[in-house]
Amino acid sequence: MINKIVKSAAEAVKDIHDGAIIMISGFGEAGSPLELIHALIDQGAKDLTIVSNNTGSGNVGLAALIEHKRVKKMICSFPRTANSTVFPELYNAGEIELELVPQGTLAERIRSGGAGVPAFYTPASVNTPLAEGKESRIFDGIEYVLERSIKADFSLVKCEQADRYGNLTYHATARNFGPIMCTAAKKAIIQAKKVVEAGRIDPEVVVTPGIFVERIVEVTNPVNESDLVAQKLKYPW
Amino acid sequence: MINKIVKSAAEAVKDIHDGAIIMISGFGEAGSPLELIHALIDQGAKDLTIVSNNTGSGNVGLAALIEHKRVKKMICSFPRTANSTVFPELYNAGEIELELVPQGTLAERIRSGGAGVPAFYTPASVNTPLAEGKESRIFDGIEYVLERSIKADFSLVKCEQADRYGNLTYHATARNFGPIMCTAAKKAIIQAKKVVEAGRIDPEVVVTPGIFVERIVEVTNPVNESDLVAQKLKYPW
Amino acid sequence: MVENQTKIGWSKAEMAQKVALDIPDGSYVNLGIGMPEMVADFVPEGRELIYQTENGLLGMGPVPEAGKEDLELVNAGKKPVTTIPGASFFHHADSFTMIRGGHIDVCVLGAMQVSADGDLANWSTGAANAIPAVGGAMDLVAGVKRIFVITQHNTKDGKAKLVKQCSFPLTGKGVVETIYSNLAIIDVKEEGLFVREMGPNVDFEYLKERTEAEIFR
Amino acid sequence: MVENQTKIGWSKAEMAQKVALDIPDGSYVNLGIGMPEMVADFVPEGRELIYQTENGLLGMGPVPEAGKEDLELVNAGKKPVTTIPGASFFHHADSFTMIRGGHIDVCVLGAMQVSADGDLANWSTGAANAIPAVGGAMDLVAGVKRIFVITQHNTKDGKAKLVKQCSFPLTGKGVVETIYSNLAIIDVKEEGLFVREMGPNVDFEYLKERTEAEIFR
Repeated sequence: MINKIVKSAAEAVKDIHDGAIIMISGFGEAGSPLELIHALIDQGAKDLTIVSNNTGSGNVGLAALIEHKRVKKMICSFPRTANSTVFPELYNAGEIELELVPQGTLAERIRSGGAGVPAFYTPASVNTPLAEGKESRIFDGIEYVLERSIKADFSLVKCEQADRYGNLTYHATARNFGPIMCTAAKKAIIQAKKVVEAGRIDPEVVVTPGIFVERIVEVTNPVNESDLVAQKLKYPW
Repeated sequence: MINKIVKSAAEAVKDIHDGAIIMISGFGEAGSPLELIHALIDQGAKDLTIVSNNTGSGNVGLAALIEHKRVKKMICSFPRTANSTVFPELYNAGEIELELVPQGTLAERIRSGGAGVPAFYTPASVNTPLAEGKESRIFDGIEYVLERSIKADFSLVKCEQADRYGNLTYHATARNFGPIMCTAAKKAIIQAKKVVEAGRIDPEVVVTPGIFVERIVEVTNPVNESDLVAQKLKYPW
Repeated sequence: MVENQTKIGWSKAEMAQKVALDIPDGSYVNLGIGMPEMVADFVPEGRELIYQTENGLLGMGPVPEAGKEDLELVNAGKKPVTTIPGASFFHHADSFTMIRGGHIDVCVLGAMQVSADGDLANWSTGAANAIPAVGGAMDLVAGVKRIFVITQHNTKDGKAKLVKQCSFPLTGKGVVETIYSNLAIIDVKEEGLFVREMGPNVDFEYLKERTEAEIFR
Repeated sequence: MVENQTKIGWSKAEMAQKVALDIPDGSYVNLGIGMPEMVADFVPEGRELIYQTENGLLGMGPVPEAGKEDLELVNAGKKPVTTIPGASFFHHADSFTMIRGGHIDVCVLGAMQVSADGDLANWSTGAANAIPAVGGAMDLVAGVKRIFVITQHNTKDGKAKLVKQCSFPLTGKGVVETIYSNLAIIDVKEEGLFVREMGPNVDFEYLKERTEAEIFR
């Protein structure tokens, strides 16, 4: 019987290796899989390349992973947010690399990685510094840049409901990068607010079909990043 | 107040012009918008380029549109099916053009058309006659062909539920090309089995967000293509 | 600042109102973070606009009542929002299909600089120790049909924001349609920047003095 | 045909069974139209395979009872099917994300010709008046991890289907992993075609006579 549910976040992230490329879902705290990230901090993998829209807040979640010097390089669209201090400090100290990518290009590069499309053309960033060094080409009188897809070894994704096959639904704007990150990773690792019986999720409303998912851990009451940041908590606590 | 609902299929297709590029949803009869196609036959537009996976069955729907010599060119992946005789006859008589496209490439060309991506690379068709004359390129040791996106003037799409904003849901495998065809057309014209109040479709389960839809007609009891074909009916009847 | 003595030009609310008046009924609209968000408060009675936020929501409603916030229902500025009946959620690739694919009618953005050719710079000063952050701005200006800029006419220290050539790194080239500043509404045309309307107690000479780019009327 | 006298080689059901035995538990599988569909009937007890059909369903179940067909719930052959608990529907671009993106473990296809290098021809004879039709075959062979071919060893008029070079237009080059014919199971390796198992009353000489491509054991 196919059963992708595992018992703990620690078990879910156990095979992440040093040097892995990891996609992490979330737009700010919405959709950020904090429990999986914390388990990854405990697990110890380092020299990671992280693909995520932001760089985390305060000293928890992705920011804590960065603070613990596990991250060699960030690929993201918006590395500074209201409460992000960890990344800016390390970046200005030259201790972490940054590949800055327009948000839509980031999404499309991830989606292409999952879809077997190695490269595509986009109009975004033409005539800007972010297109420097990239091939460009004119189609029907408009200039586009060639962008390569991104694939990951692992994705860490937060979702709402999951079943043993790996079918997922999401909640509101926490959906953001989750579905495409599941497709672009060799192994997509999920934290679900609720695990349900197979068949409970209507086939019409499944957002991520199970084929894209490797394993799932149920985290019934996930922490809120903003609460932890407001309390100035640091992980590990 | 935004209200995309119109009263009849005739009104829905009234502005389709001669020479238009039209995408038509459906995989065989599943998802084929027969009532809209029949209204288009009545309306009279000609010299059409049709993008659709198949070429219709019997003498109704897409097959009837072709039989009435309204179609200059078909872009499709599988132009012959069990009961398709109209297209093969015209094709062998040299009276209709065919651009044969692998099914996944067809889907991705349509999706790219909707997504503002003018061209992308795919491994499908490499080293086959369908890649002849196309640019190819090697990424990471694997050869890919460059494929251009397809955009349409109109899409004719069958769906299950719709609201006045144009939010759509689909039924089972009738979903097929509908959602991507809505994105790739200047005007997506929809026949919905049921029009519901705005807000009745859960925001989490909308498949086609309303932004991609131009107008909708409710067709409560659509005909079944296979029934019509079994009865050897011809449109117009 | 002169504004504290006699009222010269428009307030932020008035600027937002001017933008709102120029957005046709039924438009799909993306509002940038900050001042652009105010535009939603001034949509004229009888018009229905649909707001898209690039983090995955079409049909964004107003800010929720205190205590009813959902931390996973936020806008591009990561602030809690609500949904209207008829809203939909989608993932980022689908969201940028809307944006890049030309499905959004109007985007209202802030600016650091706008050039005489409609070039926009709004993401980075290019300073050596600044943390660069771009978000969806480059995709928006490349894909949305009409780009409106809402901005103070000058920087806090009095520098021109409407310049001959942007000195800051570009967001996009030749993308701006209209600039709504506190001093004037200015259309970017083939032949240059054309003043359509000036704010209270602003005259053309006053405006010219505060504008590095050539302006016409 | 020889098969009518003494039983030589495997029946279609036996061929399908041989294929089914080689598909690991938990695999995601796409079955081509026709003989490949039979594979689903022979999955060994205790194994769970998930079937994908490229027209937009993961978790395809068996044929429905008579009278319970839904004309809009069909497989790639356009025949009515059902769903298992845990199924999902999706559009064509998402479906081919699964296929092209390498997410499907095994695809079982029919063949007109397979070459010594594992080239597959299964979509067109290239004849002048034939209506060419390709469907999803080229995407499947380009994207699915393992391509199994199930086919009669020879054509109805006794021609070889396992050839030195395909004379028919290719579906894909070097894509086939294993050929399941009525006479033998043959693995495509770097060094050529290797016979893994022969059917009842088939010996290597008999097989060689009926195979244009060089075969090894």
